[in-house]
Amino acid sequence: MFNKILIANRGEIALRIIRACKELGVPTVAVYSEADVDSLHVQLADESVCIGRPPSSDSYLKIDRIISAAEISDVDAIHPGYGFLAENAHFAEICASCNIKFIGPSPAAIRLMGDKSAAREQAIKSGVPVSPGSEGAVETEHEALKVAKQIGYPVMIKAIAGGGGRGMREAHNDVSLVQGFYAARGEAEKAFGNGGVYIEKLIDRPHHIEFQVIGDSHGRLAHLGERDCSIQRRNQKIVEECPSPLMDRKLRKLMGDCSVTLAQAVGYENAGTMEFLVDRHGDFYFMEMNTRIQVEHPVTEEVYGCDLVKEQILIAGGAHLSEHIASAQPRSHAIECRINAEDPANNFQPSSGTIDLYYAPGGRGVRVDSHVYSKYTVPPYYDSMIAKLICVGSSRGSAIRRMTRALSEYLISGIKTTIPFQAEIMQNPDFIRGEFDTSFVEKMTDLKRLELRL
Amino acid sequence: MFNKILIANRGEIALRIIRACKELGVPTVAVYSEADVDSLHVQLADESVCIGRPPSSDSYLKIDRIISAAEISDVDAIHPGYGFLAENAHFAEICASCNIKFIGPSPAAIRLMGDKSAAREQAIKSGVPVSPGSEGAVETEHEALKVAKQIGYPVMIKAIAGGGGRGMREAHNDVSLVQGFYAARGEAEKAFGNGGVYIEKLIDRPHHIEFQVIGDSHGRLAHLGERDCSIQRRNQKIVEECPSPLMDRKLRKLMGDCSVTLAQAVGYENAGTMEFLVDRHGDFYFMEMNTRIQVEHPVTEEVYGCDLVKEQILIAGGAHLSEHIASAQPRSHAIECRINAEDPANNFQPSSGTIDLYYAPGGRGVRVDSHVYSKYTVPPYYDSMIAKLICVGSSRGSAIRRMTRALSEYLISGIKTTIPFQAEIMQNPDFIRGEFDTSFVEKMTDLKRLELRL
Amino acid sequence: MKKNDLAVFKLEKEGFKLELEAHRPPPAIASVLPQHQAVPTASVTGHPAQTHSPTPAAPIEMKMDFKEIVSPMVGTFYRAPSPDSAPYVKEGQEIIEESVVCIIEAMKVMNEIKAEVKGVITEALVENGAAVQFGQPLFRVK
Amino acid sequence: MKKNDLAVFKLEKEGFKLELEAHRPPPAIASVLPQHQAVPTASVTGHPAQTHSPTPAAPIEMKMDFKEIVSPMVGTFYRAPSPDSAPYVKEGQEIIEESVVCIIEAMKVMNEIKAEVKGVITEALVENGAAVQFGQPLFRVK
Repeated sequence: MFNKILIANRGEIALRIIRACKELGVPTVAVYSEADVDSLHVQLADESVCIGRPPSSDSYLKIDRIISAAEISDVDAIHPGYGFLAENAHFAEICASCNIKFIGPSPAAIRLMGDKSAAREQAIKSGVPVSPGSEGAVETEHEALKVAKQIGYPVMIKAIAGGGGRGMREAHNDVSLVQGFYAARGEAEKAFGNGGVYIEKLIDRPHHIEFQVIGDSHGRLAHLGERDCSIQRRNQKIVEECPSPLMDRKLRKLMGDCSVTLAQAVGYENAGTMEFLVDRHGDFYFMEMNTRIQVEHPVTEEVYGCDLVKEQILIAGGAHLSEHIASAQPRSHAIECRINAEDPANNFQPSSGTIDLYYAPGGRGVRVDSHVYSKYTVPPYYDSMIAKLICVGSSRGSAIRRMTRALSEYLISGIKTTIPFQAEIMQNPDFIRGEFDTSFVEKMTDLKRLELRL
Repeated sequence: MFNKILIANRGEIALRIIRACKELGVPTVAVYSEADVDSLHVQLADESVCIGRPPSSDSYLKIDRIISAAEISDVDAIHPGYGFLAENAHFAEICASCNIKFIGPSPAAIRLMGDKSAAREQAIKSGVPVSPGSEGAVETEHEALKVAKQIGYPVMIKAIAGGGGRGMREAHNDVSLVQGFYAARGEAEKAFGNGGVYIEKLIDRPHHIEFQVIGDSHGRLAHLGERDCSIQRRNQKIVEECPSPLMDRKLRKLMGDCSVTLAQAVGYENAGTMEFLVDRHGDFYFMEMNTRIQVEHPVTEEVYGCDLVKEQILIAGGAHLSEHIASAQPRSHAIECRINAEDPANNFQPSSGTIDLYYAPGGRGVRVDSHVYSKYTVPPYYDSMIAKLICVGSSRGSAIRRMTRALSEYLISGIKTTIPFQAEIMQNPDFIRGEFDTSFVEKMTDLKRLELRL
Repeated sequence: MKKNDLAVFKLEKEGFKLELEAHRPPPAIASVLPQHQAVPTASVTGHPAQTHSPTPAAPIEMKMDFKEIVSPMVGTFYRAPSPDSAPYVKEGQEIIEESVVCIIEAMKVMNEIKAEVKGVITEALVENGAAVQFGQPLFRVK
Repeated sequence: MKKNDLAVFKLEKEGFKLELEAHRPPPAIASVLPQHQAVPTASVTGHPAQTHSPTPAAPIEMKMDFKEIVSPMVGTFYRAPSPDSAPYVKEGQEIIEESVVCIIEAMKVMNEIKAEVKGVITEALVENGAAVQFGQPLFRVK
């Protein structure tokens, strides 16, 4: 095992990793920007190193500073969390060249699966269904029109280097295709420094379903079922659950086998996620792979009774995949709400500032992963997520009722949060019946706007 | 099901019951003393009624006021929690006569099992082993000496109406027997209004192990394994766990069957607990039954994957015992620490006052049941317990490591708590090895005192 | 100190008007409650079991220029011995400590409540037939 | 405001001496930490990766009657270009903005650090060979 681990991240995931390390008995080093000096990850780590000014480009994205911090604090491993440098193959390579274990997949696997069109080709090669679309990048307007004609409207234009919903456009006809082509390219260029886009068939009202895979360095690889992340607002997940109400044992096995096959084909090690769209007929299409731990990993942990972050660390240290993970079965239902510092009454504008009073819900079946506390100041520089609330129940209904109860207890005053919005989702009859798709949030807000107007 | 439930209690258990009711969709009525006006149970219940001045004898023990509160708020059931009126057969009878369902066993069962010597006789009749001792109450010093001679020293003198460690004395010879006899009588008279005592053989360095039973009104009764509550300070439990490190499957079956047989013999309905002493040879002796939900019920809930308080309410409403409870198996390890507002550095003196900053631990496998928050004032009138921290792991070792981690994160400033003491227990090599008995805490503190002196 | 915190919490909440009348203790529902929850409101009449602050005794009363007769129990408040009788006391009436001012029914028992103070009734604070809790003000006396 | 909270938290802790020197920003480890935990102490020298507050910029500096040269990177601090060379700067030495005052080694690269301020070196704050983090004061300048 490792002697000391540096956590190249902030917020709740930094805390999550520190907790796993503490339970494994491994000392930790936190890195932080000047804006995060009061953050819990700094306070709970054994050591901490300031690496720069508040903007993440001056701190959490500064590879040289993070490596220097690792060197002066003499760590032998780095956990990248999610976001920031987690899917940066170059960073993983530098870690390796400095003899520091990057807790995650190999640089080659990150690079291959991080290129969406290469990942898609790999899926086709492995016999995993993908939605009809362009073969690789679409370079010109003319080519885009040709592809769209071939696969038929509606289509989706997507950034090759994309993620987090940026660099994506829907097109329902030639006019919106041309517009979307240029818009997506521009956005992708700005966001990822790579303007390449590809085109895919748009699946009508699908579920966004992802499979958790995890593999060790000895060639053993398993999946831990699916998460349903269809409840999204502008392509940002806000409620996730496990298992998916759409899923049955047969489909789970089929999709799980596909996920394992594809991961094995690229020699995948450590935790990763295969994202699919699934339509109402149970037809599924591979979308992309995330080569890191996901924000929503806790729902899988609760339902499959495992600790994915500890497993990541153990596997990176050379351990064999835990037997209980290789044979885990879903045994309850879990829902996660991402509590964001945003004002749902005001178009979800970010709401940074100081939290006056913080009271987190507790009791049976309630888990809170958060880095905030009473009097904590939410800095304006980073992601707006301030907490994850996870509720577990013996059935989906009981998990929803527990989430409703927990949200009703959750007090965060001084800033606005998405809690009221998520409380509303928990009471939505379609959500309760499990009848939803990726357009759910849009429909719900449209309906509300309509009601207000009447 | 019930239309509205009144919770005749305060603190964390009142909150626990409100949470269960919310998840079942049943409105709640809180009752409170003037000292508890800011308490979370008052704030989270749908309605609340002030029933008297701070001392519990003027409020939470006032049967007439609680019944009046139930009548004016039109509830059809009362949950008594633990302590206060939870094991008061008279209260249960009055509830029945007012057509309010008492969520617990029948008055007859409370009365029978609440009389320790009657419960003991019942156990003998049902073929459940009891430790050698007096047949019923010991009325005179002379009789006490005779019984002690018969069963042999050391012996324990215990209040018939006892509980919570009051009215108990050890005796190792005739002199300490006579002293203890009068001391126990006096204490019992003062604490319970009943000076009756009985004498039992003192089991040398036993584990305190209790079995959770639960039965419905249709005659179905099951047990949910054991809890090990050997870590006690002056007969007050401070750390509990499930399963017990002493237990194997065979002994669990044997003791579980005894528990179910005894409960069935008295027609027991709802949740209850059979307390045993178990020596190192696996010989066990029935001690007493608690006819209510226990403080430490969460460790059973976590390990057996159930919700005992919801089950209590459903059963009281006439439901059949849930199938998943009847067939539940232990599938993890859970430890609970009772966080008390006491100063461990100062002989565990109660430490009431205002909490400045409250930060509860979170993350995977951590459950917090507490009614306090930043700026909450702990009133001096009641029990000093302010929170229960429950940690779950796949093994005993992982639960201990998680508890260590969670205790290290737990911040309660402004008052003293038992957290440092429990953190020390988690690091004690004997505790970690599972080698302890009811004398553990005494030995640990003696050793510490010795070390300080050297 | 505790009361200050209460006030601070209350300011957090939207849609909640904190009407701190100078002569009346603040409503009891304290307020670690999230803003998006239905905010319970204290109403003296109306729905029975809504919460009221029991008069938080000395500190408040000392500031008052009047006295209050508070309920010594939980139950149903009646101003008269029977539906067609006259009320025990009316506004403007002089009372002494022993004057019976109302009945509170608790567990089917009619309890005559004595004034315990001397003066003139200036206001009845509870409607006939309403539920009252321990410590709830019933009459104002000058 | 934030700094006030920090100070309040610190007072909660036992065995922790809050040495707020007027001329030095407070140590960074804030302090929602439980009292029973080992309290991390900030030490300028000694163990490499102990935390120091990065100079919290303007508000503090404005009150100072001196200037500081702070580290623009994370790495190992050297006062001289090689083990047997003389240090770049000594106490009492005059410097201008372009004066090289030390080297910080980061990722095997030796980075010459310039003063960026003008004045006289009054104190070196970091031992030769010690680890420094971003924003850590290296020299005091008058």
